[in-house]
Amino acid sequence: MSTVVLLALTGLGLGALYFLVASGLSLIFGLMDVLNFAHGALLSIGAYGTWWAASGHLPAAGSGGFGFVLAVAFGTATGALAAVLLELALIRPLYARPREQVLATVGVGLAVPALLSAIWGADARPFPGPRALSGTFGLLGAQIPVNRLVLTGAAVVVLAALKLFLGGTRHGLVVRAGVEDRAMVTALGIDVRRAFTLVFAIGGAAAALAGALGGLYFGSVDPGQGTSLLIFAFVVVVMGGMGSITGAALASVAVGLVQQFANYYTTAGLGDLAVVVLLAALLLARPRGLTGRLA
Amino acid sequence: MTTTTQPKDPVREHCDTAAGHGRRGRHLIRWWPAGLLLALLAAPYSALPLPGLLDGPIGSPGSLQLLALCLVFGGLATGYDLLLGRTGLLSFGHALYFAAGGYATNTIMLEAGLPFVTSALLALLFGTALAALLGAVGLRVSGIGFSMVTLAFAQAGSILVARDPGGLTGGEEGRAVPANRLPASLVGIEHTVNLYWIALAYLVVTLAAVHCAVRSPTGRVWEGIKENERRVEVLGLRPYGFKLVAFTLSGALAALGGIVYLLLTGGATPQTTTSNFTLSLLVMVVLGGSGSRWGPLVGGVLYTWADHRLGDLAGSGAVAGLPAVLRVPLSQPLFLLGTVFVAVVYLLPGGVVRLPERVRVTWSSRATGRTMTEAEPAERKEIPAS
Amino acid sequence: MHSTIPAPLGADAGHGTLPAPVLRLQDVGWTVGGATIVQDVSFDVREGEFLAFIGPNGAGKTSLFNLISGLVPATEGTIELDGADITAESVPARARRGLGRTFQTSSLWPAMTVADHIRLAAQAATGGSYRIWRRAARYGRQVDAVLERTGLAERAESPAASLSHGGKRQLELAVLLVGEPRLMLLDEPMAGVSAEEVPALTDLIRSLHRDEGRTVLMVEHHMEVLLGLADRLAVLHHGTLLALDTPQAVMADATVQQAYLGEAL
Amino acid sequence: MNGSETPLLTVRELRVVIGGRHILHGVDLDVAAAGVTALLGRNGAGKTTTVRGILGLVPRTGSVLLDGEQTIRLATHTLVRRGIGYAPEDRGVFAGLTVAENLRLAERRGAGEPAYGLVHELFPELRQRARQPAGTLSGGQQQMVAIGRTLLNGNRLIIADEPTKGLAPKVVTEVAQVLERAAQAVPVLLVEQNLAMVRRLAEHCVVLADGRTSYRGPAAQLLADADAMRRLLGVGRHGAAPAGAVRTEEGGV
Amino acid sequence: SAAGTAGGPAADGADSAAVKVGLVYSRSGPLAAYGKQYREGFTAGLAYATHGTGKVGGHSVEVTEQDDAGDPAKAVAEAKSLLGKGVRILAGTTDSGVALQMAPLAAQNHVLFISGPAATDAVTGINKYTFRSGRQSYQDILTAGSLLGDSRGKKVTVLAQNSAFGQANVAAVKAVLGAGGARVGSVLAPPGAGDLTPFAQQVKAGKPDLVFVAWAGASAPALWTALNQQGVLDAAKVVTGLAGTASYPVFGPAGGKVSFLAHYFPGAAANPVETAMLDGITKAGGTPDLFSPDGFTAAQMIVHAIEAGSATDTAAMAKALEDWTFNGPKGSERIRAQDHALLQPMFTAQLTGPTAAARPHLLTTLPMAAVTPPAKPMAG
Ligand SMILES: Nc1ncnc2c1ncn2[C@@H]1O[C@H](COP(=O)(O)OP(=O)(O)OP(=O)(O)O)[C@@H](O)[C@H]1O
Ligand SMILES: Nc1ncnc2c1ncn2[C@@H]1O[C@H](COP(=O)(O)OP(=O)(O)OP(=O)(O)O)[C@@H](O)[C@H]1O
Ligand SMILES: [Mg+2]
Ligand SMILES: [Mg+2]
Repeated sequence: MSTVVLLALTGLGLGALYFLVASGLSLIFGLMDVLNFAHGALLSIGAYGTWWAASGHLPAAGSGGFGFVLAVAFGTATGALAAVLLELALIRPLYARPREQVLATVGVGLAVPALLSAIWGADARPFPGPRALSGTFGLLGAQIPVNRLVLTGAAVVVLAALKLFLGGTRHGLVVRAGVEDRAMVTALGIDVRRAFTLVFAIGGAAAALAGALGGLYFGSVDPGQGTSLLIFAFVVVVMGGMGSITGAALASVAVGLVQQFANYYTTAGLGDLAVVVLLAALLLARPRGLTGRLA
Repeated sequence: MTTTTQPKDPVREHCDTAAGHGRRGRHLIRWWPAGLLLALLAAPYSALPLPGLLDGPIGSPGSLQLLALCLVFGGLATGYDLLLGRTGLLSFGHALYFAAGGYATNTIMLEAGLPFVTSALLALLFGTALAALLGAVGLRVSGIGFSMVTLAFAQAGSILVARDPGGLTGGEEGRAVPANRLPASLVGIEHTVNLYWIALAYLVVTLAAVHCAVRSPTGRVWEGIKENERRVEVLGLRPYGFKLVAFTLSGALAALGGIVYLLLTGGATPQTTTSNFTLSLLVMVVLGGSGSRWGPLVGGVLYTWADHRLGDLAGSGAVAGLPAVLRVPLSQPLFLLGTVFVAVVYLLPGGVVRLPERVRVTWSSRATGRTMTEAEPAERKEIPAS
Repeated sequence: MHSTIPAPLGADAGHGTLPAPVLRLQDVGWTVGGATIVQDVSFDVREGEFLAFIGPNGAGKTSLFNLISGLVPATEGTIELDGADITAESVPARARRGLGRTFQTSSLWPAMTVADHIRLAAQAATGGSYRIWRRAARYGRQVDAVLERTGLAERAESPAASLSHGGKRQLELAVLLVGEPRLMLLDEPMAGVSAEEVPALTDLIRSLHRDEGRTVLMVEHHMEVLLGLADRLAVLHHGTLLALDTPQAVMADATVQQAYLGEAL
Repeated sequence: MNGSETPLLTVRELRVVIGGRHILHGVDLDVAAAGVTALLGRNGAGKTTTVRGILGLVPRTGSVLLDGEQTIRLATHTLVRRGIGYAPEDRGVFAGLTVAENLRLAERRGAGEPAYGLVHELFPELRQRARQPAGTLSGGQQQMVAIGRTLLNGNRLIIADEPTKGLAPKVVTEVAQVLERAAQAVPVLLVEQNLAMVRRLAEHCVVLADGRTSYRGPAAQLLADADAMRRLLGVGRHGAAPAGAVRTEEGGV
Repeated sequence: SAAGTAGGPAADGADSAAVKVGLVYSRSGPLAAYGKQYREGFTAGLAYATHGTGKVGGHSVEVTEQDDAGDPAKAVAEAKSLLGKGVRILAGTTDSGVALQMAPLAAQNHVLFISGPAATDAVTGINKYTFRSGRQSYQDILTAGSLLGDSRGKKVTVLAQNSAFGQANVAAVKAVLGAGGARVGSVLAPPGAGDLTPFAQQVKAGKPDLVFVAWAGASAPALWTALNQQGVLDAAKVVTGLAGTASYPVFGPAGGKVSFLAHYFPGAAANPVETAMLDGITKAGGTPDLFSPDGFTAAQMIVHAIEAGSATDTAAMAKALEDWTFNGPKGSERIRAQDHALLQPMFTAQLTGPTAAARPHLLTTLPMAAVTPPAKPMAG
């Protein structure tokens, strides 16, 4: 019993991490049709930004309490800024060439981790975090790490915020229309470029936040962390129905749970295999993903 | 209608539209592939040093090894572009078929004790069958769905290889080729030239196969599928079969490439199974120019060369002497590669093979005074998505 | 049950013996997302007949063509081609039976040249081949003939994306012609064609029907054109068949007047 | 309505080159400050390109004055915000967005209350189908969306590129009425193939041929001149032309 | 070329008689940190063994470095390039996968290959041209066994990743401790597992006396957090290998509760050779670390092979190295003739001090005879 509780709750925590990682990717992909391979790089930038601030380089930021919140905010802002730069410098000039956009992000995805490891080394760095989050709490005989709860909470907040952005503001509309036909949107008197940059900034902020919280989750940061999470983000986004935020959330939870249970109960630890098999099976059965949005 | 059967061919069109060239110039341009082939055939006998480009004279084992790798990846990228540039299928799992060729050959040699040639034939069969089977399943979905199913299959393959089932694959350490199963003429660096011949042969086979296929009736249907699949159906053709042919052919060429690569590197290693490997193929294709005849080849060669030589540049004295702001990033080959790639994507749309044409257009427009002439080929320029 | 052997091309379109229907729809309906778009549509089309469809925007004309060509599956009723039930058949299978169509919004291969469009269509007409080692045929004469006929010869080597709207309409028709389909579905071929070119295009379509004996179904809002071409006129309204009769009879119908034609400009 | 009033839009020497191909070689046209100005020409004459050039949707050179202000350097969205409604030839509806979203996108801040009343009165279908994805609309319904968008804001100029294409005769009549009504308040630049429409609506007209202006003047005058009509537009009394001869030789500039 | 065994006069065309040595190691890539340690150790070792002259018996030693970025294909290409330039001795290889591809290459081309930090047991006895300058997994296990004391009847759980490295460790523990009467079980986690808490819980549920953790890679901090949180560290004796200095803080609060087996850490051996190594590295601006001895020893072996063997004849070099006993930075070491295993002392240690500034503290030194892996027949 306690094992099942532990697996379920940690699976949920893992799902929350996957959702955080996928949310920004899903936003950018869903609205702008850009499969952003630099997303992993943005994750890493957020993680390193937070780590840098929390390990005493930023005045008032630190590893505990408010200082940590400040550090996370700093990391997130760094990620958003990086995303804006990426959009302005690389994505915007390539709007007429969508495939090249994707490829440019591939290049950035290669270069940024290399740059990080050039500056801070390839080794994992311990990630400072508040003491209060490093413990566990007991539930039905299982010892659940506290930070899983934090992640789940953050995931819910991000989900709500993104839904609000998409549903409640005009930007979502502008961007969706802009992807279909940019020229026509400008012909309606709308500066579509600003909306695109904003979406990228939000996507980058979401990625960076995920990177920061991922650092908390793993207890360390390393240059390759973001990239290795990227593949799960892809899986989740596609399973969720390509760009549907709710779908991504559902898929994250499913992937987190399946992976956790499969890892534990199959002798060979078939978790990763189970996830990719699940992806293939789902796509073959329902090509449009869980929520059936446009493929 | 008067000139070629293949209006998309940059080289031919180049000839047709280059107004200033005389007949003789045109002939020379048409024959450059043959000239290049001759040069490649002669390369091992050359002691010419190419400082900076190669580490040592062309005919030295190290240079031949690097050249052979370049040729293999040139061929591999050409085969991959059959999917990407010719049929519009974005596969994220091409590494699987490449690795299948290498791993199967090696495992058959090691476990069944068969000689190399037999093992290679069996492995080629295996790789082709695998591509046909997984392609048949994966092609039931389209668009990003297809990309992700191929990714899933390749990922599963990669995980299996890393698990080392029954000690067959050697897990993350891989397994070296049993030298005693190889013909003696392929063992030892004094025979590197033979590996070079094999790589060259592979490249020629791939180019021939791809070009032949693209000019075949099937190739024409591929082009239609790439641009508007629904419309092809309305003509009465089932895209599925045609896509499967492309996928299988491309997979078979990859498996063949995997076998050659096994010989070159002397072992089957898990690096070849990763999604990063497929991604690097993608990079090669785009670098050179997707959907063109020579682009993927050029991209494959350039990428491989840069991948090997940038490490030397990064470790070179020139970099060590720089101030830290420059030295730290430049000491990372991957950083250099990523940056160069972004620059190419950004500055050279259509890849490196378009460079001469672009230079010519700029030049001629300058020569004729700001505006372009009517003779410029309007057709293949940026065509707005309709 | 039915003979699946297609009748020979250009079979007698005269009025002597009544040939079997080429196309037969029985109670065909299409419901999507809870809305019924097409309902209870039944009619026969005889070999060599020219049947025109009119009806208000959104009446379901294009949807009906989609149902016949298989782009959307009928949720109700049966569709027969040459006596064979094709309701469940795929798009390509129907096309191979000699059913060709054009699209209301041009659907082409933007980067392919005009000539390549025609070559591809010609190749499709001969059936698919997987022989990747063969050189693709150039179909020189056939391609030239079709280009001439549709007035695209000058632009043969231009990519479709660079054609003007009218050019795209012509190309759309050209692609259809190469396939020599026995049953042609034309969805508003005149839309956006300049006044100058309408007569020529009308002549082309007439010759396909009169001289080559092809069976044609056509949607068009251009009434003058239709009146000169159609043997029968079908009126669709809210997805149902409101009338199906000779043009004169239909035009005289008060409901049609009111629902579709309105007062003349 | 005074014909000698200064035009609202003055286009001079508009040239467009796309991918090295000259498409417009210098188009001159004026849009009067009131009423409908028709832009005519055969297929491929460059009408659509002219309109897109005016709006800055294709790279162009020359001069475009809106109310005396040079706009050739303005970005499309800035120009449009000065009060232009545009219904493009291919309708330009956003297929993935619903009808309501398509209209909402056209709302412009600072242009007053959007005139949904007018739009829904003209096209009641758009109200009924508000939640339907625009991509699933019939061709005619999409055209309604496109026209509806231009009427939503209090524009100073409406540009409609073949707005009646693909519409049922009854709706064509209705659209003509709509434009007629709109033209009482706002000048309209109308690209049209349907000469009946032109006859009914247009006061002025401009004819293009091969990327150049070949006629400018009162519409009635052109329509009355059978010879000019055949010369400029190739319409009039055709013989029973053979099917192959789609392009006639006559009618050059 | 004329290359005598005995050193002629130093002026005798020192360059023409130079011995070319190729270092192929990870200058970039995931193992770059290890590569750096090795390289610094090697430089110090070469200076030590040649008494600062860079010459052995009149031959100057000419070292060429190449970066393999952790990719076997690159390593092979670089190695071929080096061999083509007349390199007679290859050394380096941080990565086990690379070492296993390099060894056959050395055999095929009859050159000496001295594998570096790559820990895989498979390199031992792979062929008669291949030696190793570092320790192998089996020696780690034997050291861990020493921490258990008398293992009879005790329950031992191996916690490892389900990879070749992990499985090899499980097999080795079974062989070593199982022979001593321990009941050995294992918990294998998939290398890509995102959350390790369940595995920690699974280990705990088995109620072992000793837990041997064989873990490599970036997920180590997460693993130690999980083990600590689930109370494994308090319930059993946990043993693992001590990695480089950068990893000390990674254990976090768990650090003090773990017993470490150590290949090496600076200051562990406290002998003159080690001191020379530490001084050499520090003076050159480097930082001594886990794999410094691997590089240092490699240099010692190369110099010995040239000195006592030959500058050109690989067979003579190998012959000279076989059964050579010498004082290395870790203490007294011996190259076993049978399978070229490098017998060497091993250490056990504990981390002390606050998390951020944790330092290893030596517990015991196990002489090479106490941690001798079983001899293998030479394969080729
Ligand atoms: N996938 C769909 N989902 C919902 N409604 C649809 C869908 N496809 C078509 N419709 C609706 O079905 C009706 C019929 O559309 P159709 O395109 O067949 O009309 P049409 O008769 O061709 O009109 P037009 O003359 O304007 O082209 C329209 O009201 C359209 O909005
Ligand atoms: N993007 C483009 N690239 C190349 N050529 C183009 C492009 N767009 C238009 N053209 C060419 O420019 C010419 C004018 O086209 P345009 O669409 O302006 O004509 P139009 O008068 O609107 O014709 P229609 O009545 O058919 O709509 C045509 O010959 C067309 O082929
Ligand atoms: Mg329609
Ligand atoms: Mg037009």
